[in-house]
Amino acid sequence: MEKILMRGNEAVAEAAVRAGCRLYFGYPITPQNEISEYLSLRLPQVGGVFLQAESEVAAIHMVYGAAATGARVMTSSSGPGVSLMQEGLSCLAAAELPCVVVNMSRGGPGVGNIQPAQSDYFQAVKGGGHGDYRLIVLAPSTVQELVDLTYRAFYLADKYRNPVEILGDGMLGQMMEPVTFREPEFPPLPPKDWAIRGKGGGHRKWIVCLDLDPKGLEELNLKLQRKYRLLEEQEANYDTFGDPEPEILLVGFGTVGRILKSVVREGMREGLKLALFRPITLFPFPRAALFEKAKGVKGILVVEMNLGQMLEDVELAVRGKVPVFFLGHTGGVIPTVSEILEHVHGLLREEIRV
Amino acid sequence: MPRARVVINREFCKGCALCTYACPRGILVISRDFNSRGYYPVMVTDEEHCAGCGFCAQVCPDVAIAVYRE
Amino acid sequence: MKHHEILIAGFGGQGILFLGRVLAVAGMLEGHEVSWYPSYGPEMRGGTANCTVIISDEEIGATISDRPGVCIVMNEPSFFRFAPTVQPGGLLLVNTSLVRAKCEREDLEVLSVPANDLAKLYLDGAEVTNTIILGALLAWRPIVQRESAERALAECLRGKREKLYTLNLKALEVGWEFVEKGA
Amino acid sequence: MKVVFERPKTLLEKPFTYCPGCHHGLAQRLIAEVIEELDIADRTIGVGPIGCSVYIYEFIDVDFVVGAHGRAPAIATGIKRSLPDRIVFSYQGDGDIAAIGTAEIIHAANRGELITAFFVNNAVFGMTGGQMAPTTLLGQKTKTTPLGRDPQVHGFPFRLGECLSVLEGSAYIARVALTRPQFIRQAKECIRKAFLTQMEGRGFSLVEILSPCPTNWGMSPKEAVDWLEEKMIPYFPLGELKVKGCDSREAP
Repeated sequence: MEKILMRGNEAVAEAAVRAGCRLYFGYPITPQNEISEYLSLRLPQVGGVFLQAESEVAAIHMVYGAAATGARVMTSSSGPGVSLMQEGLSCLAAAELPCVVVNMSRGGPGVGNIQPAQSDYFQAVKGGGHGDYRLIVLAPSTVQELVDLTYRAFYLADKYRNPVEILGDGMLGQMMEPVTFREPEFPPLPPKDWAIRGKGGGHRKWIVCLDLDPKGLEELNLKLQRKYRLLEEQEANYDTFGDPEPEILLVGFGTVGRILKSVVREGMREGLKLALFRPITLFPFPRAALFEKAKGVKGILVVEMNLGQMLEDVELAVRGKVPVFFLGHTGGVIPTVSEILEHVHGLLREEIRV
Repeated sequence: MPRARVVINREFCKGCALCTYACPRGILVISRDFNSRGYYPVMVTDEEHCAGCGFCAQVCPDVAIAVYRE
Repeated sequence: MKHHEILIAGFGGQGILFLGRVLAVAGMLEGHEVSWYPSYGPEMRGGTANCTVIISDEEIGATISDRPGVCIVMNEPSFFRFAPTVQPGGLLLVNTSLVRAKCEREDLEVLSVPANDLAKLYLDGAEVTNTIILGALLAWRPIVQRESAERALAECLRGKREKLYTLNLKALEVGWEFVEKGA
Repeated sequence: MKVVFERPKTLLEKPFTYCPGCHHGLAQRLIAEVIEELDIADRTIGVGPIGCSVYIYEFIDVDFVVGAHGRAPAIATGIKRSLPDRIVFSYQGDGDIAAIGTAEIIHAANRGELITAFFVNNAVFGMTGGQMAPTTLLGQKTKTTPLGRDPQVHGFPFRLGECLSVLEGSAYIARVALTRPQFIRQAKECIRKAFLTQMEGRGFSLVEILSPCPTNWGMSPKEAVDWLEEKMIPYFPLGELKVKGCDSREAP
């Protein structure tokens, strides 16, 4: 199959179209503008709709409306824009509407800057808006994986009737790598008999994101929790690499995940026993797999482009059985292979007594 | 035989009385018996005098009135 | 095993990102793993541009390098910023038309190419210094085959920019010849 | 006997949950009647807001989507862009449409979005318990303007209809009241024209409906209706504010 050198942002846009996405609503923000620029040309070619909204707030609610009709729909943004979308995401989760949101995250807090960062982890995986809900969160680390996970995001959104966030960052959005668009085959999905399309000859339907009856609202919440548990059982996904019996397990997602691959490779050349554990789904977090993988290691080093967000999920996953260390940069600073490797040496020298 | 008929849905009526002001003949009043929701619905006092204009039904915010005419 | 980390830096308008892309596509056409990562945002709008291209035989992890093996500097600010970062023993390719400063480091291989002067001399001053530099680079160190670079140029100049293909082929030749005939 | 008036079938057979004397029920009845008369119930989708207006989805027999505060025009846009042959309307109160959702309604109108918005203006936040709304009149006492709305502090009552009329994308804008039978007849005509504007693809349409809130105004239903006529109508004049192609303030 032909390989094309493609920018991450454009690759995700093309993959969305191939996955059947026919509506996009968004608002410009760096570093993800190529997604909307690409779709503004591409969607009309396939009879779809591209609409630049007046704000991220409006964009996510346009997504809500289109999702309610049963269409495959997406938006994309970065940090501050995704913050504005939290109201709508909470509604989408409450109404159990499928959609895909891409966050090519940047340095925060505040307006921050436009360089790559992973400091939106909490926002993405812990709900983000008000209420007891979760998004399905996927963390690609290469442009190819960005493509493959975009297909998967639309599938999971429909399968679980839940918004899915693809959490990338400025680096993944801006870089080019060769990609192929292998269209995956997913099991058939149930019909969208809940979609609002006008009642036709039948009975009327409605989609709401409120329930003023406490019992009713609790019931909805319990139903959502059952769905999240099911997700944890069925969809938790991760990648491992390196020594099968490592002394130190490196844990990182997305861009950092791939940097850690270089660290493991270089460390192993130097004779270190290293391995990588890279969560691909951030929610559901691959807790059980990480717990297993952590058995027998002397320590875990979590590396993130934030100051310790996924770190908390790693600590919860290993339940205190293994010491967990952390190395982080934020604000757009990207950790380097040599720096991380040095840190690993330091740990082996001082922190972890063999 | 009355020329017109006003049918009031006592359970829908909340006794706001806006119809009593709209009626040109002044034949609607608030009744003294409350409905199951605790409101005092309107009633027609003198159906013989109803012209069947429908104003009462037009202004009723609860759409609780139907009007028929010969 | 092939593994090149190439940093290309200059100012906006010099075709820095394009040069990187041609290299990456050429690497891809030869079946290698490649990645291309640009500087973006206000930095670029402020006039400077750089990108990192990695061509490798193994899966690419980190896509930027704090110690590139090959560094191309197309103007003086880039020279001062990036020359110190080059890996010892690495290659520093300097566009001496715009960089007057001399490299003090003795642990580097330095290739000097007066790209703007060459463009003036042989190509009517056409703005193809990036491709001249590419020609020189590939003649000095065959990171990818010249034929692959030519195919990559065709690939990157499809559509509206197709008419620039011949000019770029010439530019590649000018850079190549400059090195072949003894830089 | 002939029917002078009967409850329309498109209005579901259950009692409204609104306060006595509130005109939401009346407004919803007129919308239901027009939908029925145009025979479009099978392909109409309503969008509910937040506030007292939200209950509309319980009463009109069409498909509904209800979203967050003020975002109904954006949601309606998403629906309409996905299903261009459906008739999409939003139904919003003054807090929803003229405060938190101002951006959404202005840009929907400016895009000429082929949707119809119904704007129930009762000069107060109803569901939250009677706080100042953007449309609260000068001097009007509310829970958050206990001494009356002071323009130096709170600015001026917001005329949304006029504001939207100047936009190129809006095709039909009207303001109506429901305090007397003749007003109600005119209101229904405006609602019909608004739907037709959408169905004929002429652009964005909005009908602003002045409505009493006896509970939060602290008045009897009759006092509230009188106050609306005496105080609100002079500031919010009735009539068609815009009919695409002409700029008329005549009553229909």
